Amino acid sequence: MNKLQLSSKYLSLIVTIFLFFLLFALGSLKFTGFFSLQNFLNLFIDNAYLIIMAIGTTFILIAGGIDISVGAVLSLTCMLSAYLLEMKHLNPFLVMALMLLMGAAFGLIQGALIHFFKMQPFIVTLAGMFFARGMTAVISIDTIDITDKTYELIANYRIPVFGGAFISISVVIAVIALLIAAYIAHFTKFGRTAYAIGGNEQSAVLMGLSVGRTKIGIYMLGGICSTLSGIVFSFYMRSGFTLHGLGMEMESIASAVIGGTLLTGGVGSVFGTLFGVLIQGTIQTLVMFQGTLSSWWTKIAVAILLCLFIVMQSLLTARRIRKKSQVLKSDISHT
Amino acid sequence: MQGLKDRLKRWSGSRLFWPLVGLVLVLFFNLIFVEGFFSIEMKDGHLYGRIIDIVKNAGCYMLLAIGMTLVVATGGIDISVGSMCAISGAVMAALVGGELSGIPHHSYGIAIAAALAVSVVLGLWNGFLVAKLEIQPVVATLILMVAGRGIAQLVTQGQIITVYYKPYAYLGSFTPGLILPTSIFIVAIVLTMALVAVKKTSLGLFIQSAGINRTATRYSGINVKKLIYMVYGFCGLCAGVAGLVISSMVKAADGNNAGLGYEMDAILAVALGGNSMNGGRFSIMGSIIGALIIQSITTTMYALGVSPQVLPVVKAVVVISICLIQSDDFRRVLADLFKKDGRSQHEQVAVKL
Amino acid sequence: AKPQPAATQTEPTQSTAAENTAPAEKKIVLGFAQVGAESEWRTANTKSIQEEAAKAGIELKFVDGQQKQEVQIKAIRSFIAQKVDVIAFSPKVETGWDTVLQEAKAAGIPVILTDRAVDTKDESLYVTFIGSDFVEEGRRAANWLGENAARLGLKENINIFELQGTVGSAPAIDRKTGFEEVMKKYPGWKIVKSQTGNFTRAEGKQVMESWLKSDKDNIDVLYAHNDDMALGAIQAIEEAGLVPGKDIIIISIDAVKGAFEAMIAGKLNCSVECSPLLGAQLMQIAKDVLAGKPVEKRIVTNEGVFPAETAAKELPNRQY
Amino acid sequence: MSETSPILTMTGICKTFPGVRALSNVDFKLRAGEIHALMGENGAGKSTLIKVLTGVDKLDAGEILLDSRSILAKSPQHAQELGISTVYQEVNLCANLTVAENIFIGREPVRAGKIDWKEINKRAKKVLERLDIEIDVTQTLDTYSVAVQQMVAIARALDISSKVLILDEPTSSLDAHEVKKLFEVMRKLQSEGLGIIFVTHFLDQVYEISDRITVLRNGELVGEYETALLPKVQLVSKMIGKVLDDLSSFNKDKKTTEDARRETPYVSAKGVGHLGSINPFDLDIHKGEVLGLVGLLGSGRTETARVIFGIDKADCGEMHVQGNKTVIASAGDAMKHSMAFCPENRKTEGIISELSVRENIILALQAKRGVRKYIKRKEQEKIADDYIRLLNIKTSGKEQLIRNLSGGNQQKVILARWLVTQPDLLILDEPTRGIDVGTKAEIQKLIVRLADEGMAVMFISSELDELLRCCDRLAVIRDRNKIAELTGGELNEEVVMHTIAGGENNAGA
Ligand SMILES: Nc1ncnc2c1ncn2[C@@H]1O[C@H](COP(=O)(O)OP(=O)(O)OP(=O)(O)O)[C@@H](O)[C@H]1O
Ligand SMILES: Nc1ncnc2c1ncn2[C@@H]1O[C@H](COP(=O)(O)OP(=O)(O)OP(=O)(O)O)[C@@H](O)[C@H]1O
Ligand SMILES: [Mg+2]
Ligand SMILES: [Mg+2]
Repeated sequence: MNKLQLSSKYLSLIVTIFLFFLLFALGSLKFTGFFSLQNFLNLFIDNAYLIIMAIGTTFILIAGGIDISVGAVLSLTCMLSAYLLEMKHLNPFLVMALMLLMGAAFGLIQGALIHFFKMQPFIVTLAGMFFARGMTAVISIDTIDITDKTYELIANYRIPVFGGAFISISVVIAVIALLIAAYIAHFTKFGRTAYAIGGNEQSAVLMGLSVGRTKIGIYMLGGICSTLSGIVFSFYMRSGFTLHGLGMEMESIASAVIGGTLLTGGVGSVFGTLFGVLIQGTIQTLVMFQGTLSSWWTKIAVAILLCLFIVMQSLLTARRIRKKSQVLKSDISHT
Repeated sequence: MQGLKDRLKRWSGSRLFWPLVGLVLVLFFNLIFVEGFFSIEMKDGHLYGRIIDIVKNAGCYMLLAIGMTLVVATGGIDISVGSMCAISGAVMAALVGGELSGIPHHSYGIAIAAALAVSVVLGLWNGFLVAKLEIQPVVATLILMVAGRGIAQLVTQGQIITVYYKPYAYLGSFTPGLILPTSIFIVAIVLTMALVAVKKTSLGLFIQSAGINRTATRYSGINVKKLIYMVYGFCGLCAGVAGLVISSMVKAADGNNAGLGYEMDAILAVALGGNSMNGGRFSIMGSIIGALIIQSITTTMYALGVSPQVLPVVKAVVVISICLIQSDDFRRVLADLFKKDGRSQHEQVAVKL
Repeated sequence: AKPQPAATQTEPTQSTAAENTAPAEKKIVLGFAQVGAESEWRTANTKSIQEEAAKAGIELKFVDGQQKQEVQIKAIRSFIAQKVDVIAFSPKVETGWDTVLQEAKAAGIPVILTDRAVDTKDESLYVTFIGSDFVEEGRRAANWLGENAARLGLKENINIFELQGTVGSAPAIDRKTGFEEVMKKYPGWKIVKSQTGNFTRAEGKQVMESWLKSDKDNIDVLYAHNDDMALGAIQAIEEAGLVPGKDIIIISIDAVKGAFEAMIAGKLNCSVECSPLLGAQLMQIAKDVLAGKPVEKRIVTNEGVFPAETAAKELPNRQY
Repeated sequence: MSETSPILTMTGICKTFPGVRALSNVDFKLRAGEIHALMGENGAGKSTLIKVLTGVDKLDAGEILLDSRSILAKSPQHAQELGISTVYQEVNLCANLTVAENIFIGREPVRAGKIDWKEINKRAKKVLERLDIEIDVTQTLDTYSVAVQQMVAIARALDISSKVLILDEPTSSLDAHEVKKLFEVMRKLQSEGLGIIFVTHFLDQVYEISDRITVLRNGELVGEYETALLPKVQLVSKMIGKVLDDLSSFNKDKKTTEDARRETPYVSAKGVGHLGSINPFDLDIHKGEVLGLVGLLGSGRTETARVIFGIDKADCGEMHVQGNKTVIASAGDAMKHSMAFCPENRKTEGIISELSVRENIILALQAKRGVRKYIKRKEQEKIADDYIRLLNIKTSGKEQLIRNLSGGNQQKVILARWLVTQPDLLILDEPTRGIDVGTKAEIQKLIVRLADEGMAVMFISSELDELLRCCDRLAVIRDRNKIAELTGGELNEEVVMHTIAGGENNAGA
């Protein structure tokens, strides 16, 4: 009985993971070369930055907010790092630290505006998006190539894993970020308060939780995730460019939501988000392996796969919840 | 003095007050810094000037904002409106056809009707996902946002269909015989429709109610699902009309670029209009003002020749400032700062104006 | 100082790839990562590649990059995973390709660039680059203006308004650079205002509307980074009661069908070609590369300049 | 006891909301080891006094001394740090968190840098056991009923060690057993020297547990009294400012079963049930009668009502309305058959917080009339005015947002919403929750009058004497089964209690 109840609590996560593997199996059956460890790991290599960004988004959504500045902040990070590395020749690790600091400051300002002046997160972060994008262009409208040795080394380094397959350092960073995020979400007061705020902000206040500090902290965390994601993205792209990460905020939000995070707040997990990212990655890979679709059919195919996935997720979850009430019933007849 | 104070108090209590202040501030700025901003002249039988441009170009934002306001009021969001614009424009252009001779393939009326019908169907599809399958609105509409561009390009076969049929351009600019841009009349029609629906029937009450407390609304015997279908369907219709205007403005259908990113502007218009993104109480007129603010900012930027790079930075600062003015808490902080001079809060407001 | 454990690990793949290509009767598989379908030009480019591949008997794996560099990178990775024979792609931006191209190199798959170059120190990462020269296009536009200014009734001092492409994109930067380079020869020329129209008609029109309010009598020449913005601007000019092509001289780049139609109507003065039809060339080079023939590092596509006078004659030949 | 020095003194407290003077110059004194009842009509200002004390609302004037030190709580968090632990009137917990977490959030035990979940669950279980609640604490809060949620909120407050404990209507949806348990715990804390402020509308409970009473009326202090020295009648007259006609004399003249049998029931449920919430049951409700549902907490009374009203679609059995078989699959369906359902959880199922009192009142009527027949503004205002007067709703105006009303007045608005629809069957789930004595009697009378005028009423309440006073017939629910129907002579406390307990265990007694 206990197990059943447990599974119902993690139901949406389980369904999501299950569907992900189903999708992957589908691709493996259909396309040669799809089913390989490397192709699986490529999902991580190619999406490391998105995983990190979506972690931040997940926290913000859990706390009942929204942040659409993330893509632009990523772009700003790439550009500013490139500028500092190439034009100012700063130490690469100093640059990374500065970037994270900038993310925290950016989040701090956004969070403070949202908390103290009760401004809507959507607008504040939309303005944040304009601002970051604009600043990127102000630094340089030309692409700045990152030729720094350390960045090059990190970008090209391949960590061998089982059987000739490899991962990149970015993947390691993403995994560590994921673990830390999971720890914050489930084992710290800060994380739990975020859930409470998302569940019911007014109640959280009345329960005597430090709502303001947590809310601002969450946006700072979001900012840090965006910049970390930007750093990883600059390993990936090795350049600063105004159009990097265009529209990435939607990918990030979609990943979190597909992974089971509620936009209304209070519910979600970073592991769900990881699978949200992987699912989008798999859908993309499937379409790429297909290789005969025209540009428009590509979009339609991506949407159809996404739609199938979401509908299945919705139906499966609903069915199982009905089952859950049956469990409840038998529970009662025992007592 | 007392009477003025009272009146000021009553005005500032209105939901439209602060959005209007925002708009006035932007226009006021223009009055000072942009030469001839308010000058209007007659040209080829219609009015011509920057202000007219603003109204004309804000038309599609207004249309999108009307639909979006209702969606947001139910606690939802629709990020597929930009794509729906592209589809509707594509359908219309494809039916009218890109003949150099300007002879339409199908009659213009049929083309418009078909485009709008498609838009409504797409809107209902969003409604189906949200109401029936209970998928969260962002992802539900994300599907159409992604697919929509593909569908639009499928319709146009990836080409930009340029239409040479003369009346095609009327919707997006001027119709012979009317001195104001056609989009004003279209907005007026859609706006009236929407206002009648929410003010003269109980739809407005129901939508707010559903946006604030869905459970309680359902318990009160209101069919929330039907309501959601309706609202998304209407939003689709608005997007469709906007798509026609957008396509007509450039006399072409561009599956990829038409309405690109407009969903964000529509949402921004709703928010600038003083509406809460969490649903509930809404003001369509507020969103209309929001749309005007957005377009005014853009026009101002062009007029001032703000360099393309810093354009977004300036936009960010303006948006934040307008929202700060709307924030009660910010005004309170500001008032507290000034209070040391012994002036009352309301006088403060007056001074700031 | 380049430790690349990956290179050694994927060695076996390299040999299998080589084996695969050995038997001549096997169909060549070409993986092509397109930028997206953001413009008519791009659609024509895609179509040309798809048609020519079919003609040449090459199996094409086509991936649409949805205008995102990261998607293109992923696409190239998926080509490597699928062990295609040749990879070709049209880079969205110039930088940031080193890592994935090294992976391709390690897998022994030759890479051909089309349309846009990549910026890399290691030239061995790609075999060749076929495409137009955006800077040259900018130069051609300016040169055409220089040669025809007098004929069009322009004086020595010319006020030029520039509609830029998307801020930061390679064509926008290069077309501006090329134009300005030539401008140095003409001290009387002045770029009065320069604003972005994001390569779209709608924004091109809006920006033009605004200029017409402030500088109506002041605009001699409009230089648009692509035809679409020019077409949008033309509408704005007409609505303002001026005659495009006469009151304001308009030059744009790309030479798509719509531009020819406008030129025939006398509304556009000149369009500099930027040809998307590189399919045939690409297929030939792919075959050459696999056959081990030497190819040049830079292949510039043949492009022309089309003044309005030639438009009517040329239009029937246009494929895009 | 009265000699002990006060731990909490509030003097000259004033608080004004736009259009309402919620508190004017109120003094309040709490001594250590005292249970102090705070009494007053709905909207008298009790909750507001608590809110200014705990920093939820900013006070306009006045001074607060805690342990003779002047304090001014900036936020509930600050108040908690100062040693004031509060249960606010509505359930203010997070439905998305587990029961255990709701009890411990903000003060989680941490081990090795990690929140110790095992410990939390263990301790939560223990805390609830003290209140005789045995539930799975790892389930999210929203799986439980209001009553359980209220107990969880209480458990949270009790577990926070403090100097002052404030309970704002904690017992409004609890039944006798839970109340007894709560009182046991309160007495224990009292003996440990805690000062407890207790707000309730149940006079019996006040006399059972409190040492002193402070009465507020219209935001003003009426006086402070020793409970033992203040007779009930006087207390009531102090609260409402006039003498209340004797409550106990009021009693419905019961319809006999024979009367009812003769006519076809208005609604008849045959073998109707809903998987997981209520097992199949038969139930007839006649016009002109008041049918009560009794049972313990969580027995399934609410669920019975939900199935009849179509909020949970019945998955077996048949429904007959006036003898005709019908399917009721939604609230809308039920309303077509002229039914009305006033739900028990006003916060989540009742009020539309951002709408005005007027809009809240006409909502159901409008739904019944349909989208197009929009009720004219004039008519809306008239309806709102009528019901504000009828139910004595205390509000600064009909355009006031309902969330600014006091708890009891919100409840009255929801009641009004359904009365406006003039239903043939009125289902009331805990309609008098949080309503003051005077109005409660008025509402009971109203229910009986409506029944006499021919309405069928289904009445769910945790207060047995309320049911006994008003109902013609009682259906007894236990463990999700309807086990008995009681009429006529069986309608007395002893029989009912015995039936509920089912003879096997005496949990309910
Ligand atoms: N935020 C607010 N804005 C305006 N008026 C308010 C607000 N909060 C409370 N009030 C008003 O203050 C008065 C006192 O309310 P309060 O909640 O203290 O009553 P109460 O004694 O707790 O009543 P109940 O027994 O119904 O809970 C009421 O008239 C109420 O309408
Ligand atoms: N004291 C309790 N111990 C264990 N579980 C309980 C208790 N009280 C309620 N529950 C649970 O709460 C759930 C909701 O029941 P609910 O309280 O709504 O029924 P009810 O008969 O309407 O009660 P009431 O109307 O008194 O609130 C039930 O599934 C039940 O398991
Ligand atoms: Mg109260
Ligand atoms: Mg109940």
